Amino acid sequence: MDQITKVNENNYELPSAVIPDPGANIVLGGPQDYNSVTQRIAGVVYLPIKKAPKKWLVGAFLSFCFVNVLMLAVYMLFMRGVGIWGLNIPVAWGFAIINFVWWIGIGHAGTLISAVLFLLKQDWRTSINRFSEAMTLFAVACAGMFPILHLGRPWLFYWLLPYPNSMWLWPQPRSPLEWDVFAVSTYGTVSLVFWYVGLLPDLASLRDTAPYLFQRKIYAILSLGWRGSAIHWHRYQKAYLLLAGLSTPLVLSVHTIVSFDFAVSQLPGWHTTIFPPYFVAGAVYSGFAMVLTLIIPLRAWYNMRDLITLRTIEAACKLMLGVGLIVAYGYGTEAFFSWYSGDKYESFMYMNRVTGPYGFTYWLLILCNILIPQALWSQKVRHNLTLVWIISIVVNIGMWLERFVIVVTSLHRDFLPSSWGIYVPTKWDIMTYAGTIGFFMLLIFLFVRTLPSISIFEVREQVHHDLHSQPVDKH
Amino acid sequence: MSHAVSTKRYEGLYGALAQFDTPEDLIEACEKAYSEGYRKMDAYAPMPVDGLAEAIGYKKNKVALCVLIAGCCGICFGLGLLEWISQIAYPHNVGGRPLNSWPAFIPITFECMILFSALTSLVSMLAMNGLPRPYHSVFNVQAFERASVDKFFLCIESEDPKFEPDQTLEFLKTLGPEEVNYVPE
Amino acid sequence: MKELSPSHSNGHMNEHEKPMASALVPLESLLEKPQKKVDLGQLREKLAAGRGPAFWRTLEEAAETEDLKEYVEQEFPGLSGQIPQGVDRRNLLKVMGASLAMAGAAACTKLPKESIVPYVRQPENIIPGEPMFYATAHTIAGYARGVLVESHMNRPTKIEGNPDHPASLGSSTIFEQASVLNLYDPDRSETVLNRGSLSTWGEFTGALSTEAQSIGARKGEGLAILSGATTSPTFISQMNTLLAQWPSAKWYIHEPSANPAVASAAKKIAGRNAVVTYDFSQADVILSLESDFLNSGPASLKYARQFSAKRAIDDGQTPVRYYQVESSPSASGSLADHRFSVKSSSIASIAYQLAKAVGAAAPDVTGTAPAWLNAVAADLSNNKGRCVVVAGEYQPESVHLAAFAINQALGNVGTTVKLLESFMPDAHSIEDLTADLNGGHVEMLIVLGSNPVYDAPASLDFLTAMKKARQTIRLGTYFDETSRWSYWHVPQVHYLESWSDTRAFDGTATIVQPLVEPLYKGKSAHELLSTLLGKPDATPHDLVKGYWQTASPNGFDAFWKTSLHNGVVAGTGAAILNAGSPELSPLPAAEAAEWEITLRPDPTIGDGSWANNGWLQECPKPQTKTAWDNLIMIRPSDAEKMGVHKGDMLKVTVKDKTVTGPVWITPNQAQGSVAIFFGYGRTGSGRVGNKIGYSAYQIQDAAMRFIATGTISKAAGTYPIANTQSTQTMEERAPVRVAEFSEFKEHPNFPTLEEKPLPKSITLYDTSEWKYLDHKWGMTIDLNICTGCSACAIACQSENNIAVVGKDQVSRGRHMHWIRIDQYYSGNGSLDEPETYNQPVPCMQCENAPCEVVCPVAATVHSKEGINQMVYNRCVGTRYCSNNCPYKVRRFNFYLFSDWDTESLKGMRNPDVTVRSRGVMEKCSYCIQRIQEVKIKAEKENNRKIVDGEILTACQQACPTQAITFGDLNDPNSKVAKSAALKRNYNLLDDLNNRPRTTYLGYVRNSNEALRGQRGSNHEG
Amino acid sequence: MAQLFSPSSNTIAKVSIAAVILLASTTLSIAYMIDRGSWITNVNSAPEQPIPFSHKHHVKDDGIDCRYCHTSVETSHFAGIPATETCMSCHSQIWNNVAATQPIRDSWASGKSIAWTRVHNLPDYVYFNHSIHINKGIGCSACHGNVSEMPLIYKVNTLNMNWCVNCHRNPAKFIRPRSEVFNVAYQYPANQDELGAQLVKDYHVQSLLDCVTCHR
Repeated sequence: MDQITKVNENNYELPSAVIPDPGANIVLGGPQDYNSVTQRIAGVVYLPIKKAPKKWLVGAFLSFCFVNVLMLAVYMLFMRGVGIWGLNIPVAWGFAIINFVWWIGIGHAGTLISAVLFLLKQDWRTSINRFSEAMTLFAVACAGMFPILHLGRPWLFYWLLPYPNSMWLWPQPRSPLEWDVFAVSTYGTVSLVFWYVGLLPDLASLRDTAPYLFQRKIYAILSLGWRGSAIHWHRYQKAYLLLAGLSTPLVLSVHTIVSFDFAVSQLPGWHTTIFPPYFVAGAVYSGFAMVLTLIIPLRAWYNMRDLITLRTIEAACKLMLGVGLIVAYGYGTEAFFSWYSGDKYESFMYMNRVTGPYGFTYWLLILCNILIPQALWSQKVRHNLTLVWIISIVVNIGMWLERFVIVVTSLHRDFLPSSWGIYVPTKWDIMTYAGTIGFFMLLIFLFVRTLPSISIFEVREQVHHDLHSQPVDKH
Repeated sequence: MSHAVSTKRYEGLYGALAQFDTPEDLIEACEKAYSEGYRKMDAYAPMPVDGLAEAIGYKKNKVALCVLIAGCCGICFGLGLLEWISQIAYPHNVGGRPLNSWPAFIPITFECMILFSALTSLVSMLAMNGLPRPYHSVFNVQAFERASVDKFFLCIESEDPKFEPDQTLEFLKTLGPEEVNYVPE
Repeated sequence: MKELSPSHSNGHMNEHEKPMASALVPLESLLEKPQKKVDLGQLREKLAAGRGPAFWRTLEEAAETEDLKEYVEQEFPGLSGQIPQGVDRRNLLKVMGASLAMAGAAACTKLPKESIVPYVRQPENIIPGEPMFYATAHTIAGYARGVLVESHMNRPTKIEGNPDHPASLGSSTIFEQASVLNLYDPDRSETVLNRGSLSTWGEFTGALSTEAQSIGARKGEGLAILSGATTSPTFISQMNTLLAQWPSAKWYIHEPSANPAVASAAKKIAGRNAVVTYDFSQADVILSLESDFLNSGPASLKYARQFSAKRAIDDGQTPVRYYQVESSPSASGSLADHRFSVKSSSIASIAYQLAKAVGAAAPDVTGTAPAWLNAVAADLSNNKGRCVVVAGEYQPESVHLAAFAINQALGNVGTTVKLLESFMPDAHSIEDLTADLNGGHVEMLIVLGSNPVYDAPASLDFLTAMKKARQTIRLGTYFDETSRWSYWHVPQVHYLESWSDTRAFDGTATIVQPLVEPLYKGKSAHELLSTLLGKPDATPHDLVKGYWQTASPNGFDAFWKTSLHNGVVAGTGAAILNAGSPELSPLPAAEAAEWEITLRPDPTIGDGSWANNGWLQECPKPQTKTAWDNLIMIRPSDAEKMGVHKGDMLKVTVKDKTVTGPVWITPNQAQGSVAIFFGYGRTGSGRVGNKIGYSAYQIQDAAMRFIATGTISKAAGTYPIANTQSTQTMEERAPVRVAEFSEFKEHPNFPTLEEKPLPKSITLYDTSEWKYLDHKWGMTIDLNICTGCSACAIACQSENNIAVVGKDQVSRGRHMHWIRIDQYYSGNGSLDEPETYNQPVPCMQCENAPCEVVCPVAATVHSKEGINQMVYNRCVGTRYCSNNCPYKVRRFNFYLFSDWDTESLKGMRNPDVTVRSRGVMEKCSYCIQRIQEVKIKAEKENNRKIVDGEILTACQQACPTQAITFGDLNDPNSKVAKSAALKRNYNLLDDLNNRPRTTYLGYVRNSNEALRGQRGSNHEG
Repeated sequence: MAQLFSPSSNTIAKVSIAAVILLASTTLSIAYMIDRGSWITNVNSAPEQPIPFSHKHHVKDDGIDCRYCHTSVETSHFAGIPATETCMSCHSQIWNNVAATQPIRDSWASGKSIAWTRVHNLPDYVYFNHSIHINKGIGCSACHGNVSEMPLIYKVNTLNMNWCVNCHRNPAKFIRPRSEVFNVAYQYPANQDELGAQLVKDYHVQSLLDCVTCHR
């Protein structure tokens, strides 16, 4: 049978008229029924390439260019060594580790939204959980690169894995870096599982609605023959619940362990008990920022304002505001303990952090992470998506700066003044960083084209819920 | 028709399928069918519907148990591995710390626990559901396409001792479906 | 040894190489080539063939044709090292080659096929694979320091001091240590050149003999021989023979960094050639008039040893009190109890006033005496016969005479001051030579070693003069500035390549014996002279042996054997002379110049002859912690006045001549005085030393060589300076702990008074699990006697195959020294004249090593003797260990820093230490290879005890003041155990509870009550 | 039309899952086998040599002691490879005209060394010392096998780190009386356990597992 037989004749295109946002109280703009939501969401995937929004094409192309920049940077790195980066003694960690922590952090919002909010039965989560889980996966993929790239001899990364070798040597399990190996790989795997489990029923829907036969076959294979049997659903929900239950402590543990990379060391500015909670908060903070950064344009491009409503965005804003304050508390504690501990290294470190050669980065981060986001207290701001979008980007920048401050300003002046130094990133540092952003964006762009970026079956539940809770408004 | 040779009473027939418009109708239908004495049947919905499984008499769900066991294995594996590495495989004096620095082994142990449980919850769920199963008789019914979109189905299988093609179909019609079909093998 | 394989260049593929190990290519065989002329025309065509890579290909194809190689050698000195040689591998024993295996992934890597090549005839005295030590001597400016050379299968790899030699006593300076690198320098000149084109020794000797006849006919008329300062008995006797044979020939001596005033003053005192030497073992008070006696000069090692003994305080004795008067901070000065910064030119008048004050006859001087003078005079007078006044190496005759007069007045002559006969021959000066050249009296100029075109005072304009000679013959190690303008250039041997002899400052002679055949077919001055004297085929061995045979005819063989074995010729010491009392002539009225400019040899590059030595270039200068440049030192307040900052360009003008160089703001530099340094601005030194810095010789005036007056002005632009220590304040951390001697007597435990040592109990874990019962290696470093001379750093570099990374990498903070010498300023709040402390920092070998805990692959773990092991082949390079090391003593190979390609350098490497590759961490290992060697030895001698002092770390062995002690802390009688038990012992950053095995002994200053609080005040009015 | 696959696809699906798992595990085990196999370790493969020198003949038939050729094995980390001179001491007299020994005579005449192919090769960051092992009662054959049965020399042990460590962990199992060190045909006695323990005490043999024992 011809593989590109068209099996249904609907020709998909985005709703021509701009669908209005139903406002901050409604999760799902109506009127909707089970079929309409399916068609709306799946329709994005079925959209013929020539009808895809121009912005999508441009974005995808740009991010592809950046992926090539990444390739170049990595090639140079492998050929010549980490010397091409701005590293030195004392500052032996730089962009690579900063980016690693930043990306992992961004990943966290995904898990938080899909798992924690699920356990807390937050209805507004429905419209963005699928998307943010994908974001988590891609962010972890970016993060995962750096620990390997930053090695002096990256081709030996597998020595960090416990496997029987002819040297009879094993990894050293007291090292936080070894903890990272397990934490990050577990996090990646579990996120993937969680994401896939969530996709399963939707893949079945695509299998049964896709316009082309080959599409249907692909989705059929991916959906493993899901047929929505009541008993399957029952086990499915249990499994999903358990995954959510497991992901919640996981997401906390992962960034806790990442913070151990610093907290376990002796270095003033790293050796701090506040790090685990404050890192987790920071992670969620940057994660939500990234979600907003991506969601706001996407829902506009694909005219999905009724599926991802202001309710979701406002909730996200409030959450950001909340964790933002926790982060601020973290900064406060750092400052307090540098004074209260009476430790001369600590207090010097803090003074150096705020007044030293890198002082500006500290004040910039205070501006980005604490001051500017306070605007979100005002509902006007929260409802002005342009502002929200800008703030979300500001927070992303701020959170990157936070990691820069932690890594670089702590390292460059530690215990013995004789060994103090300075760190200046090279163009290769910057290219590698920019490259991973491109890689991340490219994956996102491909994702929205090929998979339902909103969980269809959960929206159906929402429809069902709406049908029974409030009278379907007729006009 | 005689079916002496066949293991099943109705050769080439998987069952009878009724299509409903809302989950509520489906649940009601299931309950009726169950009270009618039908046991070998299954209900299909495009989304989880509370009480549906119970309505067709499904009781216990073993996923949680598997995950619990897996979690315990994870803990044993993680801790076991680390203790073996640092005390038996190649004991090193690492920064003057004792060979059994158990506090340092907690994070990895924890991660192993999570990893094992998570994978198990996926695998056990699929295994119990008998997935992957790309081919299934219900797919033979054209209308069933909408089982993953907006329609709700009840299928009484021919293996059910009480199944009798014409009567069962008649019975289904009494449940107020949108349409009913035989499901060919 | 492995063939040069291009695969070496792609860094990550190759792995730690054991450099040629005991395997030996007698390198000379690498370079054997038929002696034939080269058709340059034909070659030019060949080379014109291509550019870039193509150019290289052309070279390589042609590489087999010797003539091209030689041509290239002369056009691009040292390039030939990179051209694969058609090697004839006679007598070549192959043990190990570079393995291309990826790090210890021996698991997943196939070792490459290697061949193993035995001798044809086994030499008797060599045990394959075992190192041997030979005694010889290294000569600087004519004076020798005895050395022991470690040789692996005929490859000298490491230089140590010779304990039996009076000028070494087992220690060494950076120059002895680094001299082995010069031997293998691929930039050395390899061929005889005639007017820049290839020639041969044969042709040269032929030409020279014919010249010799005409010279002989003229009784030597028009023959000028220029050499560096020398005390070589054989050489001197050869010269005497020559001068006797040709009375009209003239011998000139040019030693750029030697101050003629020293010799002339001594001559005035003794009435004949003499040297003034000191005995600090008798001195309770030392006044140094700008003498860097602990760190420079032929006797520095002996003086340093005596000084450190006198400065000991732990057995209840009162330490020596040491005043330093100087214009620019010196290594010695950093140990002074009182350092007075004064203009170099004002020291003469101070010396005269002091002479008066202690009752010696001296003419009046204008100018007020500095505030401290009387106190110092009093202190000296109270210690008659037990004090010493040392005159500075670069001070004028008047100061040397005055100093001697003071010593006489104080009755020091005979106790702390000894006058010895000098073996320095009489010869004409470079000024005379220039005059004779310009007067057209020189037909033929023979330059033996020295490089006047570069290092003669600019005022002489030597090059113009030299061109007036009909022909110039140059014997030199490099095809350098002088060779370039010479008619003949003959490659000179390195001191490890040929027979010679030399004398120490006290006259003790040493036979210089070769460790290896000349690598580059070099010739020695002896050979050249004997050729001139008509015996072209006399070998240096015959000549030297011949001389000593005549010197001690009876029982010669035994004498020869013992002399070679001991490295000293018995009974050759100089006789003590009686001193007359010369008049002190009145000082010339000091011209009121705005600025004083002092010209000195560079602390690491010396007079410039070391410019091509990467180790010395990269060795941070003790007083500035900068590398790879010579700077212009200026006092902070002066810099403020001038409005210049570190790195700004400064123009220094003496008379009509000018140099421009970067400013370095230097505390303890005297007001109104700037210091500039020789050794840079080379154009003929080789790839390493060329085109760096300025050449101070270009403003040197023959009339005021080392202390000049002139003007300085700010010039445009700034200059990047590679600095290894940017912060020199202690920032409330007290890495160095200091007390006055009086306080020390009250609280011998002053270092741990405020910062109490931590109780061993504070830890989450029970660490009793680790008991270091067998050996427990440890080290102590006595800050009280560390001059910061950096000999330890270079010794370590040589012993441990530490890579040179170059200026760019150093300025990025990536230098590789395993032991660094930190320098801190502190005290009396004065930015201009703070106290200076030196603190060598190797790996602390912490028992609770923070680096180990964070390594994910167990590449750094503890040995059961408590050494913090670093396993290069296991390291994946996370660099976490370095981040977590509070001492920052770990070094990382950010690139492939080790030179894997240059064949000759492989010969130099220590086969017992892995050559690190790219991407791995490295650090001090307490010279584990030496520990293991001795342990194995002891085990083989049925498991005997290891004697204390049997294992010396490289740094410890080199240290002139013996500030570093290493040994077994479990042996209560070991030096290190005792010194670790001292009350003044403390841990660096003890509050982190890392329990370092390397500990420090606090600094104790014995300052003069009368001067307390006004250290270094030089403010005239 | 809703049915996209044939009934067989269910089996295919399940089989393919099994296949993937199987494939992965076999790939790993094959990699492992190659890793430890003789292609990597060169165990039991005798390389081509410039002269077909037979240890079997020289050791077994002629009864020449190891130290006659490997002169420095007791004194140096390096056992020593015989100089041409050593060969000539006999082969100037016997077999002095056969083709097999021609390279020796050439080397002697020309002064060019004979380039043997290395059989027992360690990575360059491994510092092995023959003398101490010999001295502590570790026999030649413990590592090199019974060369008196080897016409052409070959490796009998991998010389991998785990192989070294195996002995360093428990020397008693491999130690022998010093008198037997050069007996390449030595057989460990039945009471090796007691004997070994005794020798370990007598020879003061330590179990050295520190990294710096071999890596510097």
